[in-house]
Amino acid sequence: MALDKTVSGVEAACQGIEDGMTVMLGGFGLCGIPECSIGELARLGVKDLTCISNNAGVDDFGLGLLLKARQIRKMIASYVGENDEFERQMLSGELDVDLIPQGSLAERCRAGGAGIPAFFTPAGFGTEIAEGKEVRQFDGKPHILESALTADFAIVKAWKGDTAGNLIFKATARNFNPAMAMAGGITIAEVEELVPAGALDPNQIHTPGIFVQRIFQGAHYERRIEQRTISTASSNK
Amino acid sequence: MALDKTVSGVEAACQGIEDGMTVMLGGFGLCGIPECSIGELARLGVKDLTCISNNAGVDDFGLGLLLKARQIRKMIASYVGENDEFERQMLSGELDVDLIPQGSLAERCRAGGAGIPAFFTPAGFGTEIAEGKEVRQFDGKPHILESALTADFAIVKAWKGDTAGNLIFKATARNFNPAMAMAGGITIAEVEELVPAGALDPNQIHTPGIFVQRIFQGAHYERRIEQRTISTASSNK
Amino acid sequence: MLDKNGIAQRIAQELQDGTYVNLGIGIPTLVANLVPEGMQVEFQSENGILGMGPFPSDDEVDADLINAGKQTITALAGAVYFDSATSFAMIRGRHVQLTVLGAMEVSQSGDIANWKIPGRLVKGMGGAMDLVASADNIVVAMMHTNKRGESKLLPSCSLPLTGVGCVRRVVTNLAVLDICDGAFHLVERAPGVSVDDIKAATAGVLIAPSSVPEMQL
Amino acid sequence: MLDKNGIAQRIAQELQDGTYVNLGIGIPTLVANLVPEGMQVEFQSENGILGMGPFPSDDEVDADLINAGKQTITALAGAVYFDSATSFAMIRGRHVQLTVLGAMEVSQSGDIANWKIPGRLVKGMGGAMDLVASADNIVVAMMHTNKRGESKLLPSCSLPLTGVGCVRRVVTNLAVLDICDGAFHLVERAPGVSVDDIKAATAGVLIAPSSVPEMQL
Repeated sequence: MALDKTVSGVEAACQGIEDGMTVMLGGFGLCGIPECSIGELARLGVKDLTCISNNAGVDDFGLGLLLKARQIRKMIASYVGENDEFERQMLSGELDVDLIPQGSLAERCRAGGAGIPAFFTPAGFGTEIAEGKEVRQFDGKPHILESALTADFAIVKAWKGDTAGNLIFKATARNFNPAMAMAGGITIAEVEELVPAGALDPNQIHTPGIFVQRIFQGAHYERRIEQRTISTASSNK
Repeated sequence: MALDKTVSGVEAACQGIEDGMTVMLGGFGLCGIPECSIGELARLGVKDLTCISNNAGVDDFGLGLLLKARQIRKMIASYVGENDEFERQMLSGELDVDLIPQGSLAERCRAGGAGIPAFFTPAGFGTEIAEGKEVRQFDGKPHILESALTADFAIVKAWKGDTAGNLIFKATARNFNPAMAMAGGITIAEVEELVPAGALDPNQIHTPGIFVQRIFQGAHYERRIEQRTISTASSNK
Repeated sequence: MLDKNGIAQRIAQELQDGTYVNLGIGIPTLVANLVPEGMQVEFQSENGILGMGPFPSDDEVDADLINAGKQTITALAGAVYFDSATSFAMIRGRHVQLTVLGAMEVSQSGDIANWKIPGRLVKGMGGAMDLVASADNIVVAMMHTNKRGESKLLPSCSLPLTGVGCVRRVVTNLAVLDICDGAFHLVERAPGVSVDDIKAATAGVLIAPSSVPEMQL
Repeated sequence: MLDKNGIAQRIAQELQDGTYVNLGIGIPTLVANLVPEGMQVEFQSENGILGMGPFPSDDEVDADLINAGKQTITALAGAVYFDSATSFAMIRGRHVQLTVLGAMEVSQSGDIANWKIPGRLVKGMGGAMDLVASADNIVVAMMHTNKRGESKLLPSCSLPLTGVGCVRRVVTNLAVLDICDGAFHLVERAPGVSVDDIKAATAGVLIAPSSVPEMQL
């Protein structure tokens, strides 16, 4: 019988997240971010967080909510910006920022979950990203050694999930969620629709439940769009 | 518009496979092996192959067919046996055998497809597998450096595929197929059912078509079972 | 003294509620049928399934659904299939909490040898090297002595190793023994087996407390 | 002299039938609408889609379907979604054959700088460092000079690098230039632009053949 990962809701899911912890959060821009859990972190007021997320939200949504409340001490991301408060805190030195090539960020999270402590990648060779890192040639091409990333908690958002923690993501809202789900000491999954174990096709699951410790059905998803681009009859067809 | 990867059949799919090449083949035991393409390789009679596959088939099926015809010079696998001819050739020195821990084999194929030339793993430290390999401590635990595997051709078997090369596998017939599909210079996919691009849900694809260069619908799948185990009323429920 | 089923029964007591478990071929496979009532355990098979169920009935048999021993199986509600790289990500990443496997030899420092006998046909290590290098909890299920009556619990392994310093506990037909500080520590005796019997069958350093309880099966 | 659309039109001529292409933000994005008739090209966006289609109509907009520029998009028949680690496996593993991206500076040895201006806000490199370190064919689409009229084609980059020795071709509002052997090699002039104009706007070593054809758009 499948293990039951359900918790009563977002409060139970986020229990144990404390000041100073490292938290990974899925999403690309505002697409596929764990909206409910971010709201709960804001409500809890946990501070001095190190957040690992591809982006840092916008001023009034996503991780921007935690930035505004000064709950984040360090941000590990590939692309920030779209966020005035972020800029202010970074320039004033209130916020540490560690920028990582996007592919290395994704692979480092996967590695963290897969028990691979380090791997070589060509990304960033010859740039400041490579400073202090081991360089080695493979097939005549220089590569740098990158290490795994893990977190006390990983928080992901899925489209559907079952009580065993199995997850299915929708379209490009998948992005960093599967790799981060693997890398969390405790992984929290919030889903739009929670179904009983056995209701999902075992062939179609993106994240196996073994990577998920807590799952709950979220509510009131705002799903904000950053760049609403529409094609007109004359363009783009 | 999606790229069209279809070829007319197994003959066209296997064109270009020549003596001395390295060929990766998906499957675990006899489950999920590319039956049609193996038959074609036997028919073609290409020799001195280096085959990378988790297992080496049985005497009269799977890679055993190529072994019997002495087409394989070197076998890279995690578990062989179940095969008398294999044993004879290995003991007589006709066949080179390189045994690799199963998880390292899978990860080395994925790495080969993902542009990661090497990674550290704890598997095999302190054993003969580690001989000549770099050892490094991470978190106080020794790891060995393993390198990527690639092949001239990778041959995989899927349940469904579309003309764009997108693949869906069934149950545990998935096994090594997705990682090997990534690592082939040319990747051949044989599928039980080939459908037009657009007929598969883009959310449910296991191997994106970008990893597949040639696809065709196979026929006459024998799907042999190695260990037919049945539960009786009294056992196992 | 236990038979193989008895060893599997004792191993079943090692299962913990709410965990993922990988069972090797042989005696460990028997454990799947012995999960204590009311306990939730999910079995992983490294060829690509979580939530492995019992063997199928004759009309349920599916060639595309097997376990790592290549036996036909079924999938329970909540099961999931995945590829080999993901499977070993689960194993190497320590998401599988308990691995039970057989062994030819175990040393008093926790080394294990179970894949190769020099001079005889080598079939390969399969997933064993990844499994023993990864899980926090490695339990070995085996007979205490080999067919020639020689101890399989040794000061150091004579056969090529599968893994180093990884075995935490050994369950044999004679005893349950923990490995730490370079010695086998006797935890339980099999029914009808004396401490002296176990000492006689153990070549490695054996530390026995003054009173050793008998297994409760 | 070309405008941004003209640069995109010229870049479109770099597309090859049957290939996978990643387009960066800005001018490269425009190329998606300029695929030559009858040519099959599939666009990858590194946030997790192959087979990216045009922007949606108002009622097709889906917040869960965006490109790497965070714009709402559609998916064509045969499209597939995947996670970020798989996406960069495609990129790093050289399965994406052509990458087109913008730049602040390009050097005559093929270095590119496009992610950071010291002393100004750093927004991050996103996927650019992975992209330029990986694809065999990296084409830069940019204006030949910056807003202060200074050349962006330099002996060496003054800004922090995104990648080293990776750019093969640069398409600007003035010219098409190939990079090899430590120099910019003039391949084509933009309509109405002279070789002298291009020389004047190029700070790095420029090698021009005796006759330089005008672009055919």
